[in-house]
Amino acid sequence: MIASSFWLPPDISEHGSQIDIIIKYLHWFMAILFVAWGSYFLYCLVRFRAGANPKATYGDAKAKPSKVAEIVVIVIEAALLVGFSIPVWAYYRSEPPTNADNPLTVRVVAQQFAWNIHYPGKDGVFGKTRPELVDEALNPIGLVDASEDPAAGDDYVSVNIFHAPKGRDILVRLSSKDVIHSFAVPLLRVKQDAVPGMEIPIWFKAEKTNEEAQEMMKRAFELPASAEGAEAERFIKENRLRVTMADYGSVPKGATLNAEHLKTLIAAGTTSVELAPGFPVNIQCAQLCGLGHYRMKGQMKIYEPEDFEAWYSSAGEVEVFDEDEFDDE
Amino acid sequence: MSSDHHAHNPGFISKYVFSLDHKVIGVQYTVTSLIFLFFGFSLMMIMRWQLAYPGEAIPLVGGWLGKYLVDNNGVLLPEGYNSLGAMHGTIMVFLGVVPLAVGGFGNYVMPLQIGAPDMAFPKLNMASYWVYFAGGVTMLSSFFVPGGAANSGWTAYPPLSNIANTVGTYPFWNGQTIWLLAMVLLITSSLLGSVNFIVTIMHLRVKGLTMFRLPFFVWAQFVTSFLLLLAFPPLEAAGVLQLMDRVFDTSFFMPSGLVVSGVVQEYSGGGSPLLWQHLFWFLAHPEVYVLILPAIGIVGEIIANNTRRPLWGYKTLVYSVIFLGFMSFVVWAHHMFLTGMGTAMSTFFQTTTMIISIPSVVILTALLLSLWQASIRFTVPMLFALSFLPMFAIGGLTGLPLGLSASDIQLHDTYYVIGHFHYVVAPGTIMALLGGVYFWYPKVTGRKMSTLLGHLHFWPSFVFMNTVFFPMFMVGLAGVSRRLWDQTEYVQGIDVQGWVRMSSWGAWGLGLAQLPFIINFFFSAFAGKKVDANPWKATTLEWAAPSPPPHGNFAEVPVAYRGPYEYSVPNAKEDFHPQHIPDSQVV
Amino acid sequence: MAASAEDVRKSIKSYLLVFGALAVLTVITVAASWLKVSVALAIFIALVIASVKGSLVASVFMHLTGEKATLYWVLIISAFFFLLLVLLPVLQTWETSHLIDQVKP
Amino acid sequence: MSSELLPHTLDAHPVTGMYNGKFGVWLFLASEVMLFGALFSAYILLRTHGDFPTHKETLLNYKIGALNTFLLITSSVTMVMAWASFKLNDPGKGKLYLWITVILSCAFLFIKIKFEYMHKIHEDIIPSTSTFYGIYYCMTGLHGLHILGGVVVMLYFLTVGSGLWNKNQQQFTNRIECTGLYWHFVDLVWIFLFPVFYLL
Ligand code: HEA
Ligand code: HEA
Ligand code: CUA
Ligand SMILES: [Cu+2]
Repeated sequence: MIASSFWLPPDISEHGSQIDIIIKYLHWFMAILFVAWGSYFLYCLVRFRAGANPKATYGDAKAKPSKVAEIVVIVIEAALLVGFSIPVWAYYRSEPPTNADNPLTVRVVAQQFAWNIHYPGKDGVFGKTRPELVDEALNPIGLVDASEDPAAGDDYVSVNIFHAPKGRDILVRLSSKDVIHSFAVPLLRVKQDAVPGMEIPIWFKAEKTNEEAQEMMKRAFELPASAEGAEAERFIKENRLRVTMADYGSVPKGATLNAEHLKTLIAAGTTSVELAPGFPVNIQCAQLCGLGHYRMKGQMKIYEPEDFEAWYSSAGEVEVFDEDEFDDE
Repeated sequence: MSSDHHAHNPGFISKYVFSLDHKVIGVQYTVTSLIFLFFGFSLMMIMRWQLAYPGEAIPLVGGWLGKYLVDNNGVLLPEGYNSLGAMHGTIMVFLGVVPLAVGGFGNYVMPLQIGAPDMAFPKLNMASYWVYFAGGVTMLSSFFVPGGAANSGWTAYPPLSNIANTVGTYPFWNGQTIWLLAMVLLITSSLLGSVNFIVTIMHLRVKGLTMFRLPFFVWAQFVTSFLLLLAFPPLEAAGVLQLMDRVFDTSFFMPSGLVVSGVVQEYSGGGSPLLWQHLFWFLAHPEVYVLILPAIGIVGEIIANNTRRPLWGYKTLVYSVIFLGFMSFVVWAHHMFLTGMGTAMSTFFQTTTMIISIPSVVILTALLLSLWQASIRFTVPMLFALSFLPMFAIGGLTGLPLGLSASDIQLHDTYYVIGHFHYVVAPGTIMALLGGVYFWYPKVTGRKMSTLLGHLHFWPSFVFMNTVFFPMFMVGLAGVSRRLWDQTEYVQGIDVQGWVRMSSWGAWGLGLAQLPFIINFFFSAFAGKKVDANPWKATTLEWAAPSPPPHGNFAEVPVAYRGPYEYSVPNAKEDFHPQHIPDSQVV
Repeated sequence: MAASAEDVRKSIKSYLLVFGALAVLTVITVAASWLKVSVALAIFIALVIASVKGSLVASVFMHLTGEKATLYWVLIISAFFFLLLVLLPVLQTWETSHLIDQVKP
Repeated sequence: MSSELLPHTLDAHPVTGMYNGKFGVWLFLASEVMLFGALFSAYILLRTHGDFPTHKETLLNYKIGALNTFLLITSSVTMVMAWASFKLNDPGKGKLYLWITVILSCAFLFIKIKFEYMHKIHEDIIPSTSTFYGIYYCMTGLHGLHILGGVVVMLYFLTVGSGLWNKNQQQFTNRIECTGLYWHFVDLVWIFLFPVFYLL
């Protein structure tokens, strides 16, 4: 992936740059310290090896440089703490978007091993839920019937795919049905444990749509020499989550390469293609939650605001997302 | 005082099996824990195969790992991966490093260094070894019960750990319950040990050995014992609560209304999952300093001895270690920033976390300054001790971005965390402990380990340690979560697959690099070069005893005349002044 | 405490006094729990009485008053960590469960 | 036995003012503070956390609790008296007091089990009934185990271990003192358990 820097994934959120700044400054600071300390260390090893310095000196070495170094460390740590980390956290944890910001409010209910995204529908009110009503296939969050709670009537639940508008505050009420999970979206610099028995709020704002994120992440890939054989198979396997970012004649933009595609491309003399992740903004589960922890994966689909509205007003009942079919969308 | 006990000849059993002699117990601890370390490492070598080549059959051993770990084709199962991971963490920490650092080195070296004939409570000492042993056997037995070993991570977070591993109707006969029982045993063993250590250090020092004349290693053990004494009981309490949850269906950690796999759970509810995390980390943060302090102590001893000059700022070191020990009790929730902390709590815990990094910086600086104007002998133990310094620096420094709650948002539970703590525990602690083995081996056996094999062990280990763990920082920054059976489910995971393979190859290389050590360890016991009582020309009291020390340790009770590291004193006959030799004989 | 026979004889009297005090305080705790006061106050009263009883046991029966500084330090440190262990988890859980109050339903 | 030759087995260390065994017991008690401390922490957290019934809604009988409290504080006095008697070189009286302590603690356990646990279990009130009962059974059970341990140790000194008195009076008295320290601590824990579970 194109590392924006320090191997971090690209940042598409509003607040993410503040987190990245801490990571970057801190790593530079760490690198400088390490190099400075390390050089002193190596110098000592060479200069004071027994061969070069057969007799050690009993007295204490001068303490001043170490005092200075320690004070520098203290000052920089304090600056990062007070100047960056605490304010970011304070903003991120205690200044939720207000009604005036018109945030999109959703509930995210984690379970083994899926993400249920509960939208309140047009009325903006979440219907009630009850554990007894849970049906893994039809009603994963146990939403009550519209006859019991009218607010539930237009609610909409999407499994593993989180539709969201760009440029608008998104307020997530995060909870879990069974064990502890952790809602992590690396590109949005968001991570929060979903603790059963509690609802925890988080909020963020995406500044790029999926397409724009793909633009940021696209990269040229060398095609294998032949469309058959182990190398080609590996190529397809390793790129099964990526799509083409341009029209390559027989292979349209947005396609996932298969053996057939590879054959036509290689026959046409193409040597490299631009690919980007099909779903660039994925939701990972960051807390061990059982044997399916590794595949508890969701995707965000970030639209332009008007596209989001269009989608939202047409949304149906329960949508279950299967990644293997995403290129049909 | 000590020459007259055991007039009769004790039998084999009471001499080597149920021995009351701290030296025998120390050796028992050392050998047992080294075997556990190797075992814990082997689990990880298996896991690293699945990470490097996801979904491919494990070569060599895949066939006989059993149905709880691998499928019919010998491919590691996701739950098998989780079991191995949980057991790796548990075994390395509780059955490997702590027993080696405290039970092994502490037991063997500390009483000698203070000139004591034995530990204050020899029977308690023996009991603590056997309780540890029982805990270890219990822990290992869980691989064979239905459903396999515990698979909820070494942190065993409920509700997962409450519902995991429940197979059939046996309340006790399953991995997680056995894990808890074993933990209760291991904690009890550590408690017995720590009481013994503190009383021994306070009461059994020989004449003249004031607190500020104690070798640095003894101080490290002293502070470590307090950590064990006060931090372990809360986990014992938590373990009992979780046992009740699992066996008696209470719901201390279970909130109301959980739905697992579509089934509404029946229990009274009202519990708190976060309660476990608090009790666990109240132990586990001090615990990580239990892993590092004895190692720092060993490094201090080796460095003083091989630089031929006093440790720089001995008192500063001591105060830093005490402060570190104290502070380690007030930072625990930095492991819980993302469980939903508000601003107040997160500010408190990130501030204490930044404060606790200061004494570490001071300690490392002092050790570094000890090299200045020294006369450095590059012996094998010294190589290990020296490598500890930059490795601990990398591990410690990468703790800082984790300690700031804002940057922890991105890094929490990624491979960055794995990289951080392995740099402290593996290239850090493990290397220091191995250095300690080379350093005190002549005391234990009367023979030196082979230097050639030592070099063959050190250099590849040093290189491979970094090959294994450095790539983890990149993998983590790229956003790959830890504890993933197959990280190539995610496109970021595929992108870093090269780094991941490099780690794996490094791990297997590291495994191979241990062969010279194992050979050296066993062969030198009877084929090594015979040496006198003080082969390193060291100053502390353990070198005043014969090698190996007899029952009761000292032919004649020593008296301490000076501080521990009087090397290269001007106008002296030799470049070292042992603590027990009166001034009249050295100047 | 290396007490002489004389000291021991003297302290027997204090043991009996403390015994009486403990019995009386137990009665008082039970009685106090029937007072019509707020929950917080009731908890406070009960804990104060329990602490008084506890200190009596520790200082007289366990001879804590006759001990030296080392032991005090050990106990002070454990008491401090004990307080942290009791307070911080409660505060944190409380804070976390109220985060959601910041946002409107 | 080599431990007899270790320094400060009998005499107090000048700095700590304690002999080895006593210092060891005190350290052990410090760790016990953290053990029960963690459980008290759990109790408070669970109680402040939500659906946690209080004593008013439960069926714990404070009269039995008070009686048991009384038994325990009495046993504490007899324990310290036992030590004082040994110290004053009166092993007959010492043993008598020790026996009384044992009987009082057995009475405590008997009442606890027969009239509380059994009674509750009969009414189908078991640990899983509610978090309150869970932590009640857990903490009082652990405390009960501590009592049991104390009884076993005392019985040991009254029977098999009593020979030590003839060999080394001081060491025997020291061991009684250590047992006493432990015993008072167990009593002290109960002093807190009683109001917490029965009255609040
Ligand atoms: C021995 C073990 C050990 C040690 C010593 C440390 C030391 C530190 N640790 Fe680490 N930590 C662990 C073991 C350890 N840790 C483990 C096992 C986990 C994960 C558990 C799990 O989740 O499974 C963890 C996780 C962990 C987290 C939680 C991360 C997360 O889950 O999101 C945090 C956060 O604050 C943290 C912080 C720190 C800090 C600030 C230090 C500080 O004490 C470090 C201070 C040291 C320095 C600052 C170095 C200074 C030196 C120099 C500057 C000199 C350079 C010299 C030369 C070049 C010669 N650690
Ligand atoms: C003290 C602690 C410790 C130590 C030393 C190690 C050592 C190692 N660890 Fe471990 N690890 C943990 C504690 C430790 N680990 C913990 C707590 C976790 C988290 C678990 C969880 O998620 O729940 C973890 C997780 C963990 C993971 C992440 C798994 C995941 O998240 O999915 C990985 C991945 O590579 C890993 C690798 C390694 C490797 C390659 C070593 C190597 O460095 C090993 C080096 C070992 C040796 C070199 C052995 C030396 C001994 C001998 C040579 C014996 C000789 C014998 C005789 C002479 C008799 N570890
Ligand atoms: Cu859900 Cu991991
Ligand atoms: Cu920590």
